[in-house]
Amino acid sequence: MPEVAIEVKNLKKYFRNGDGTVKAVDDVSFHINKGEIVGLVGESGSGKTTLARTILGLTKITDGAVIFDGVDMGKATHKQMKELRHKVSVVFQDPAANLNPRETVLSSITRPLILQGMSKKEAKGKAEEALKLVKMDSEYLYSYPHQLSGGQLQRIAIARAVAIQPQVMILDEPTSALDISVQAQILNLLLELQEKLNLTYLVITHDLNVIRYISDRVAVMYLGRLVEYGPTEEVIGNPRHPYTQGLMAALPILNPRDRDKKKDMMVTEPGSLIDLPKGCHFHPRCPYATEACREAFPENVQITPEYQVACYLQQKN
Amino acid sequence: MEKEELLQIRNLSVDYKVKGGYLSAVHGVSFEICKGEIFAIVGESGCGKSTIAHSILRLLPDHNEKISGEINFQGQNLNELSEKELESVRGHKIGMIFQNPLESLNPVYTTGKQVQEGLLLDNIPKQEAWNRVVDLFKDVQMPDAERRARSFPHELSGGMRQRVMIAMMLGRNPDLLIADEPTTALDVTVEAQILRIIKQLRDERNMAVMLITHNFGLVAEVADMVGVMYAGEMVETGTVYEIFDHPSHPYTMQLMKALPRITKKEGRLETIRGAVPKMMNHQKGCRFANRCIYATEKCWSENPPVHQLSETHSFACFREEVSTCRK
Amino acid sequence: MSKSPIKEFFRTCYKNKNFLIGFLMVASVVFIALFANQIAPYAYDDAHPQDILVKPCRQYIFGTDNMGRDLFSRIVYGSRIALKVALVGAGLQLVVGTVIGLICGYFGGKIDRALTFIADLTYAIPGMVMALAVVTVLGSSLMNAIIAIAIVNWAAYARVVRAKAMSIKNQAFIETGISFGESAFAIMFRYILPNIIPVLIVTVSMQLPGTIMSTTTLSFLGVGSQAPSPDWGLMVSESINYISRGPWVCIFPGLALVYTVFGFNIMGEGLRDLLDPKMKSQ
Amino acid sequence: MKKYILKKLGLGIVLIFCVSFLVFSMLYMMPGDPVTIMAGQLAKTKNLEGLRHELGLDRPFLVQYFDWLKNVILHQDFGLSYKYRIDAWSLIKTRIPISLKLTFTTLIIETLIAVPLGLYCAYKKDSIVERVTVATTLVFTAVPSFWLAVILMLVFAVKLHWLPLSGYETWQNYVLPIITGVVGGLASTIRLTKSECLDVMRERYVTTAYAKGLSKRAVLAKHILRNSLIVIVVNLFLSFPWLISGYIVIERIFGIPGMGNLLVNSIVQQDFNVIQAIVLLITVLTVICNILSDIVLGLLDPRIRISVTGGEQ
Repeated sequence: MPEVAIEVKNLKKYFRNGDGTVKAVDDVSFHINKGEIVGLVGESGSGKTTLARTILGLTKITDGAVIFDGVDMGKATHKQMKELRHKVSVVFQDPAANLNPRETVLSSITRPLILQGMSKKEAKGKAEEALKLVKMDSEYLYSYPHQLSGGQLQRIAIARAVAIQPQVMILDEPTSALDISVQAQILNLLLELQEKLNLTYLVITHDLNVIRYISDRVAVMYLGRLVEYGPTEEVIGNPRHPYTQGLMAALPILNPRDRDKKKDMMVTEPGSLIDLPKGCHFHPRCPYATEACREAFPENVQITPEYQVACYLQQKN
Repeated sequence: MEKEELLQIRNLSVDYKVKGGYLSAVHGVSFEICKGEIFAIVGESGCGKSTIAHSILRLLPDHNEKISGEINFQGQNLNELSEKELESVRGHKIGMIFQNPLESLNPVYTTGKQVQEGLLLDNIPKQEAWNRVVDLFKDVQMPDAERRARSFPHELSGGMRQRVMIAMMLGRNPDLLIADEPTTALDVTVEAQILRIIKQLRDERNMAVMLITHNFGLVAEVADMVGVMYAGEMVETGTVYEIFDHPSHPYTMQLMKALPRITKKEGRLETIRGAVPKMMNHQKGCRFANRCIYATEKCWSENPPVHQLSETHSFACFREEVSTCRK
Repeated sequence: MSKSPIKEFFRTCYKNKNFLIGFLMVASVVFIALFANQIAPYAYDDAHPQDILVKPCRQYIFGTDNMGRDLFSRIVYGSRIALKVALVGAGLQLVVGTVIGLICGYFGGKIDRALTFIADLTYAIPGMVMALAVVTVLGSSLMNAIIAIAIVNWAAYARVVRAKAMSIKNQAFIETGISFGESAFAIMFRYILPNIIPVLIVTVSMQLPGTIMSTTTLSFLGVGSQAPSPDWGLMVSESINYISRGPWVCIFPGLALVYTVFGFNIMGEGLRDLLDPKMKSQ
Repeated sequence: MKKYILKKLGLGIVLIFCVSFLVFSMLYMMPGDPVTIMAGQLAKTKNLEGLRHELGLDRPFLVQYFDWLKNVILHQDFGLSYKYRIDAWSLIKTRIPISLKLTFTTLIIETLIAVPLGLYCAYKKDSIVERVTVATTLVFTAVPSFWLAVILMLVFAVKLHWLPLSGYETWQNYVLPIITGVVGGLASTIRLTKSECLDVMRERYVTTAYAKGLSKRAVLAKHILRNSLIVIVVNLFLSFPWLISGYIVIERIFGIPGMGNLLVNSIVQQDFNVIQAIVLLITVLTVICNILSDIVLGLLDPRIRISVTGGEQ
């Protein structure tokens, strides 16, 4: 039985918006094992970024629990929270915004270490080490962000995330803003670091090809709900949830020879969190929708302990 | 199938005036687009692909650029036309859609009105133009076309906005549609829808499409012909199969291997070392030399020759033994 | 990469003529204020009863006023008041506006709504009316006039800072900072503030000329500096009573004020071009 | 749209109440004692007490405030002017039209000059006209209106005798004040018009309009002008209170018996009820202008209409 790194239980995150509430994350449950790379996919407005922000403690949990090392983040004391913050680190999408434009690379990397109580000198040593890990020269320690390229900035952001020796790293679209040639460098670097340091990743991206390349398991979100979560090959190659099927049909082919493979593409407009339907959120777009789908959201079906789908179709089988 | 040339670009260069000289955004680019063909120009950010698209209709945002070379379209060199003459080409013969459909639509007019505005240039009655608008909206598979034509841009989703843009540019039956990163701001499922619409319209109207993108997925999906750009130069052109099956320029070759087509269990992606240089227009040599694994002395000092591998496939490099990389 | 700041400064000046001219004009006012004692031939309240309303001549290059005081000396000393207004007034507005703007922008929610309402409140009363009301309560003096203008004007800074802080606060580097445990104070002053300094400089440069003018206007209306202060506004106001006999008494202080404000104006114009390329060419 | 206007109206009314409270409490707390001022220095203490009671100034603060507010709303009764010993409202009443006439004329003249000039400057950027205009506006913004007024008076009234020095009976009396007012507002309106127009020119949808095949003229009229109009018109409404504020000084210099002049006099003489009344009046005017500008904004910009009445985003 693999060890669990993060467990999310019935997590809800609602926002007040004028007259109503927006259920950005609604009743999401899943777990990530230690040493696993989990890809989180979904269209814009699916709540994937909100989920990540909740796990990072950047936004208050409405209901449910995020359990990390046996501690529920929602109920953690100030001290526990401080410790937790050293166990999760994050890299965001935009290389230019990832670092404080007014601080040197050195200061950016050492700041979290100093907050942990490390001395400046010690922190600097750690920063040099971290730069070596991401294959950058230590001369860059004294550069400012505007002097560096997108790829370099992203390496430094990764170095900072790694330097605090986290257990889990959350990577929010880590390569979306990069060119293909640089994207490959960063993806390889991430894989290498993961193996070397035995890290756990939660990778959020809309690029299904990237997910297929790096993740062990894939979680698919649709309008605040987690609809399918399972091993990468299965979810991408043989998706069970109708939404995942539609999403995977849109997966960009990277070889023109694949053009003629038949695909059932979704022709409907994407749904919106503002105007959520009753029952399964996907039913207005779903070709298999039944009366039950319009009534209530389907429970998760555990196909294997590591594979869950929320669809009535799976319950019958 | 007999091909009929529609647009022919010869030796196009675009230089931006900057302090201390001219920045060469596009340099010596030549290619042709035939009727009914989807020609994709693909390249990484800053490679000048968008500049080419904008210079064809002279729509570059700054006015400190210098365009040289020939842009031959239906017997006219667009680069030599006056502003007035060009107005009759824009929208009428060549349409163009952009990356961000929200910014590209005027927020104060309804979408239908903005589409109608172009149609009215052909001196047709207003009501007829409006009926055409609704028809066009149906052509681009806009759900609830009639109502959407009365909506304002911000009331629509990203995909619908891009459909409005396409409808707007199709209204006067252009022979060429330039699509500058048409799906970059959209979700994958919507992207697929938009691509399908573009493809369908091409099939129905035999319209040529010039697709500008950084996304090889799009190229593999819809393109007939591909031009690969690097640092302002078109390093390789060919049919989509030639490019994907037999990439010949070192840049294209390496790029193909950097595409995430595999899973991590199958191996690692290949990467390209270094970064894109900034080019001033007096510099010589191959622009890819600093990152090329095959670079020799010559690559730094001379411009590489163009090799013609087939009628459609050509690339610019000193290396000739391409056969070795044909697996 | 790292040029000396002084060299960088001169390069900047060369690039931007507006800034250069403005800077030189402001520098000249500063110079005059610093060395007023050496430059002015007389004390500002030195009355010469035998030389009342003398036209500009060799002895009194700008002439004298109705009490026989040397106008040139008064204008020279008046530069100190103008600069004090600029420094203290802008400083007060800047500090109050920035702190409130940061708090609003960063925390949002109820604090933001409350403070924004107060800012809206100050916008609902036209500036001069509000300033006059404040001076009525505080009493007439230069310092009170400066405070009154600050009460009117702080919201302008708060608005800019708030908007900027809100746009920055969701940027990745700030979220990252919070995720590894930065305090709210550190986020505001270590992360947000350094990144809005260019905007602050632009705002100061836009607000400063207005601040000098409004404060001087209060003095002109008799609720700012009190006689015998060599405040330029007060001098113009005093000159009205004998304007046909001694027009120079009204002209020269006004010119001094225009010169100073114009200097600040085009220096700000230049700064704006340099620091905020988006606002360029406006 | 209706909801949007109601919301703005509600906010405006709240603002007016807050300002009235603010103004009332501010003057209540100030050091000077109105009764002493009113009765003169020589009055006996006992008489002062009587007078204070008579004026109701010995009651608790909140009672005084609500009483005052009630009288204001129901009877337009702002209390007595301590100085003139007459009803403050009747003192002010005659002055309102004078001030409004001045401000309206100024606003119209200013707009007629500034908006076309600003648009022209944006359209013909780097032309001689643009350069001259930019330089002139820069100088204008550095000239305080009180000094400009005095100089104008010196040149045209004192030296040339073309126009009267002060007074308010004939139209000639208004020429110099209006010139001063126009010059004061001209620079900022020209700049705003120009910069807004330039911003719109850089928008993506302008490129789209060209790509559609529209002529330069059509793009200018239908897209650039139409969209920059939003900010320009809104600014027009917002500059009205600003002008009223500016006229305080100008009225005083030219001896025009408007609200501004009265306000300054009342402050010097610590005539509270009059101050309160004028400040409140000007605030109400300002709030009305703000609401009008919001409504116009909603009419011109569909994004605002919909965002408030609950569409997407």
